[in-house]
Amino acid sequence: MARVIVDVMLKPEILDPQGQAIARALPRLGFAGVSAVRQGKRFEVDLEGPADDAALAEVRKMAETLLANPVIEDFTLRVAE
Amino acid sequence: MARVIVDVMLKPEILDPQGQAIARALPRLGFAGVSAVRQGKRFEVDLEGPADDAALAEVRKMAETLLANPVIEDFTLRVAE
Amino acid sequence: MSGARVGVVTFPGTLDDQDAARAVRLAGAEAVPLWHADHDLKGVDAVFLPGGFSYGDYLRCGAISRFAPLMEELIPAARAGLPVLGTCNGFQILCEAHLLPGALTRNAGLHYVCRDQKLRFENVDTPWTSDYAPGQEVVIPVKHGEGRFVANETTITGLEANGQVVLRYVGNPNGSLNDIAGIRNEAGNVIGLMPHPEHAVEELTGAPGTDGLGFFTSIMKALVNA
Amino acid sequence: MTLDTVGRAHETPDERQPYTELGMKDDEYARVREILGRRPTSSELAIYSVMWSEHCSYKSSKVHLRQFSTKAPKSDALLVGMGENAGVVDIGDGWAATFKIESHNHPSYVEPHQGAATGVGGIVRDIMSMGARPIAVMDSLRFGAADAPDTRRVLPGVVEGISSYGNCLGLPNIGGEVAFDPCYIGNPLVNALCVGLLRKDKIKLATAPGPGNKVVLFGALTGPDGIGGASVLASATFEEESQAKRPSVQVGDPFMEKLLIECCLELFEADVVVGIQDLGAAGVSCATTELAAKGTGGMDVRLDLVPLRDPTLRPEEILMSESQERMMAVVTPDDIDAFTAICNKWDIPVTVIGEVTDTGRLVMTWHGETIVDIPPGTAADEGPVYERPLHEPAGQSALNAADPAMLPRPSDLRAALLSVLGSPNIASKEWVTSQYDRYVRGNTVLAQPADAGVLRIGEIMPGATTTNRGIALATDGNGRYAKLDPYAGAQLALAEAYRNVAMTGAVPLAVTNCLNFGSPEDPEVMWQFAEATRGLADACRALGVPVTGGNVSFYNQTGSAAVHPTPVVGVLGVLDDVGTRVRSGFTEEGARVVLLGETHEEFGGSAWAQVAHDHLGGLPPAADLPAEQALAKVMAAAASRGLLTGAHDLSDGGLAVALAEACLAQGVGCTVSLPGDDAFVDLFSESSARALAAVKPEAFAEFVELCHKHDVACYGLGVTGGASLVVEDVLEIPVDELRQTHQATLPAIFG
Ligand SMILES: Nc1ncnc2c1ncn2[C@@H]1O[C@H](COP(=O)(O)OP(=O)(O)O)[C@@H](O)[C@H]1O
Ligand SMILES: [Mg+2]
Repeated sequence: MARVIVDVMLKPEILDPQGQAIARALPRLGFAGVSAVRQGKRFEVDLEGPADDAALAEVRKMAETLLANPVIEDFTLRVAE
Repeated sequence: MARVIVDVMLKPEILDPQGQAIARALPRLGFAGVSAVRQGKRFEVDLEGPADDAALAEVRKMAETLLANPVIEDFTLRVAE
Repeated sequence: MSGARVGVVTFPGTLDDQDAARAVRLAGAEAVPLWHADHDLKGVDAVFLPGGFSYGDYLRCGAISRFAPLMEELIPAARAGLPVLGTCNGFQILCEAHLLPGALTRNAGLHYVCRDQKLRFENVDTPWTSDYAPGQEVVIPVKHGEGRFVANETTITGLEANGQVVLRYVGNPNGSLNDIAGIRNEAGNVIGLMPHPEHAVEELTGAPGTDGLGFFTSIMKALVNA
Repeated sequence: MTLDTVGRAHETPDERQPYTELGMKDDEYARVREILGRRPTSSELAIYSVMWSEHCSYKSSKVHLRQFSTKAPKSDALLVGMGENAGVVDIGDGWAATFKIESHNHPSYVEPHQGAATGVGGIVRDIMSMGARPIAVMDSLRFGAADAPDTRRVLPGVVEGISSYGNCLGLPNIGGEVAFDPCYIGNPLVNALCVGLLRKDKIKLATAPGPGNKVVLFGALTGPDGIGGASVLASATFEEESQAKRPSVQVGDPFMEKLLIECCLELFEADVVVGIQDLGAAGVSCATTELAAKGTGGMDVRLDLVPLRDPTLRPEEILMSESQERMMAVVTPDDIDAFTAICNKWDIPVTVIGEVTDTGRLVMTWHGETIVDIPPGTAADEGPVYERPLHEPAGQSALNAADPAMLPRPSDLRAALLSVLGSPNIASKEWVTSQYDRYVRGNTVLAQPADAGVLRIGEIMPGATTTNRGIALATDGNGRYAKLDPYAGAQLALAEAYRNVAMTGAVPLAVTNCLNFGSPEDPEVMWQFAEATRGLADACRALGVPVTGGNVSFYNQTGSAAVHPTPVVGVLGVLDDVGTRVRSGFTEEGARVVLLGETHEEFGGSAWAQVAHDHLGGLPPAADLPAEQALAKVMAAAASRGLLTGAHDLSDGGLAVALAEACLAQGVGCTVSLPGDDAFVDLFSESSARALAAVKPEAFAEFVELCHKHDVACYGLGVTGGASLVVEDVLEIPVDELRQTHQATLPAIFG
């Protein structure tokens, strides 16, 4: 049984209000030295079988159509060790 | 300028309705072979300086106190290549 | 006129502060506005943390607000016995600030839900609930997207065993463990609930009925008799 | 990268400019050259192309919309009419209300959540720019068939967008509509309404008077949002190969907007604003040209001072950016510090970017070089105006000839009622409305499921003059009626909204509208548009309610197939004493059930024809405006005298649906008998100007007399009570079964 990680982030040119609100709050909370924060989603997809090419292609399609919104988000995909 | 990635996932014993909803939807959308999905958050924290030990300790404190809620969430932290 | 002064806190993004202040006044107490950025509780006798989307509910509901300067004053005061009621976002802030155990998470149905909710009082042994009776059923609105109360098993067992569950849903709207709608701390002075009593205090407006008014008359009596 | 300055424009008169790509016609471009006496710079081209777009200039609709003014009824209530950001209506005791409805159709198809969310954000800023506190929102939604797969993508996203944005702003959602029809499958209609409250003597206008006054941009930073067009421009002009991808989707930040609302209210309260304008579709271009044109006539702007989220933005892109949650204000130099302090308190970025002048020119510089130098009125007010060709659609008479009289009628009226009641258009919209906060701010007197939303206004603003007044609002539209006859369809939309407001006991005062149509370049669509505007203007005059503003949305079509012409109308009314408001449906047992108005055999465009036969043909019900007016008078008088315990208007699905909904309101049944001799016609006809009233038994005689006085037909049908809807000799359905049928439909489809 393998696990595939799909990371989904807003495209860089899209406004990320959550990340901005966190970044703005940090100095007030006593954290210095952070120039920007972006917040995205992380999915752990557990497969019944091994993470072979066919399975990865399937997860990629899943990411494209369901996990990420291609209009505003990019995603990356990798097999968890 | 370095980037630190903080991944935050619900603790395994906490119900994850979003992950479950996705897992339930998959067969309907024609995706087979997935046994479970969990959804968490991913933060990209951009530092003004390098990701040295002091900076990482700072981000760890930020993750513990702000980015994750230890009552329900676990986090991991790593420097992006 | 009594001298009962109830503070109503406004964070950036707080929404129900005006409603809370009105409810406090309807019960005959004075509503004192408290501002998140001040280190000043203005000597109030009790504090109401209203609902809303403080800091847009970004990151996690209540996560950013609990670091506000005002909270630095409120947390020790609450630990020392100041009566504090948090509803909805206020409840979330109290959990994030560890004044109450557990956490509030995404509704099991994944949707925001606004409805007139039937509730049952379990324990009324707090300064905010003395005008209600154990077992009493009331209708008070809920409106939230992240109101599912969760905690580990020990915490839940402890809450139940100590009579810290104040309110339970009759017909669970969000998947909360044990149908929990509201809890109190061990001392009983700090309560958090997801429902909005301040929206059920007048016949003309808000939810049908005035079932929420008791929270405000209770604290009024508690302060006057103190 | 070369900067296209005014100097350069003089030197390179023949440089090819990508005006076509920006949607400009040859003659429009030629007109710009004529105005300027040279070719425009690329920044000027950016300004003219957005300001002269259909969306901003109303170039196809203007000649028709004029009727709303020329035919406007005399009204003492109208304080600010069409042409400003939103109309303002006098509601008494020193208070004024401002309201407007606007579309965000196309963005909501591309990205339902963000498209709908930013639609709410935009209309709320319009209301703020009048100096008002926004106090409630409504949403009028139309989707493709409920069970179509794409509807399952679009509807939940749209609802979530409205819910997350509106709820986060703390504005109660007090009403709206959800309708389904296959014609909207590639073009959902997402129309959002906002209403605001202000003191009558504190109206703010979009104007920049007073040379030396500062021009201030405040709110969110400017990013590359919604500027696909501008990148075309920058790259085409400068042979730039790799322009960064520019998103056409804008993402909203409701938290920023909430702060902006509170910040603006403090600014108004402190009296430090001379003029104010929201940044809508055409961003900085629109705000600067409109403010300058309406003020002393000139403005100098240093465009490089605009604070950016993305430092690589070019001036053309800044001018066209549609980044959300931004406002522009004109402030005297003396007040700038106070203005800035208030912005800082609310964590709102604020920047002085220019100054008002009396030169009659809008001049913009970029790091010291002049890139714009235009007479602002030519961009803001003197856009092209078209009299587009129009003619009746080819199939119109065949459509009207397909009379529903020929359709087979049901033998089982009980089953017919249940199938109409459970059809997606009539079924309970609770799946949608339960995602909206209807209680926040504590002034909601009526919200769904009510005929109109009602708000108490006495406690909304600090320092409010004591008043018992309330306002009522409803929006309605019916694309099926308008397809059959756009003139009548627009009138019926107005009549229904007017009637819904009247049901609460409020007196209807003013109208806003959102006209959703296909392409104006199609003469058949243009005919529909002309008919609908004519119908609406005539009906507003007949009912004595002026249009205060609105919005036109064209190009709602997929390929050559346009949506049904869909005028959506919002009506605002006033209750002198909000405590007398009439609740929706049956609220108590033992009330006399009275049917008001006349029933004729009218099935064109009806819910029954659609549900039973998937049929659209014939003519819509006749709009009887004098009868609507008389009905409203009866309701207002009955409410103020306290004769009623409930009311409900008749609309889609006729008496059958009205009775069922009245029973469902509080779970109070009724036993009634039908007035006519054809039970089917009595139950399912959709004749207009009708309503159900639940009359206190002791007030029955007084109520009947009131009806006679106003010449409103009334029929005592029976009494409220029991746990069933009983239509004697026809059908009996337990309220629980009605509820089950009514509530199951949307959850079964959307989860
Ligand atoms: N999209 C929506 N947003 C808010 N309220 C809605 C929406 N759709 C329907 N409602 C509310 O649900 C109730 C029932 O709607 P509907 O049957 O269309 O009313 P009516 O026929 O009286 O116009 C009304 O109170 C209406 O305002
Ligand atoms: Mg109605």
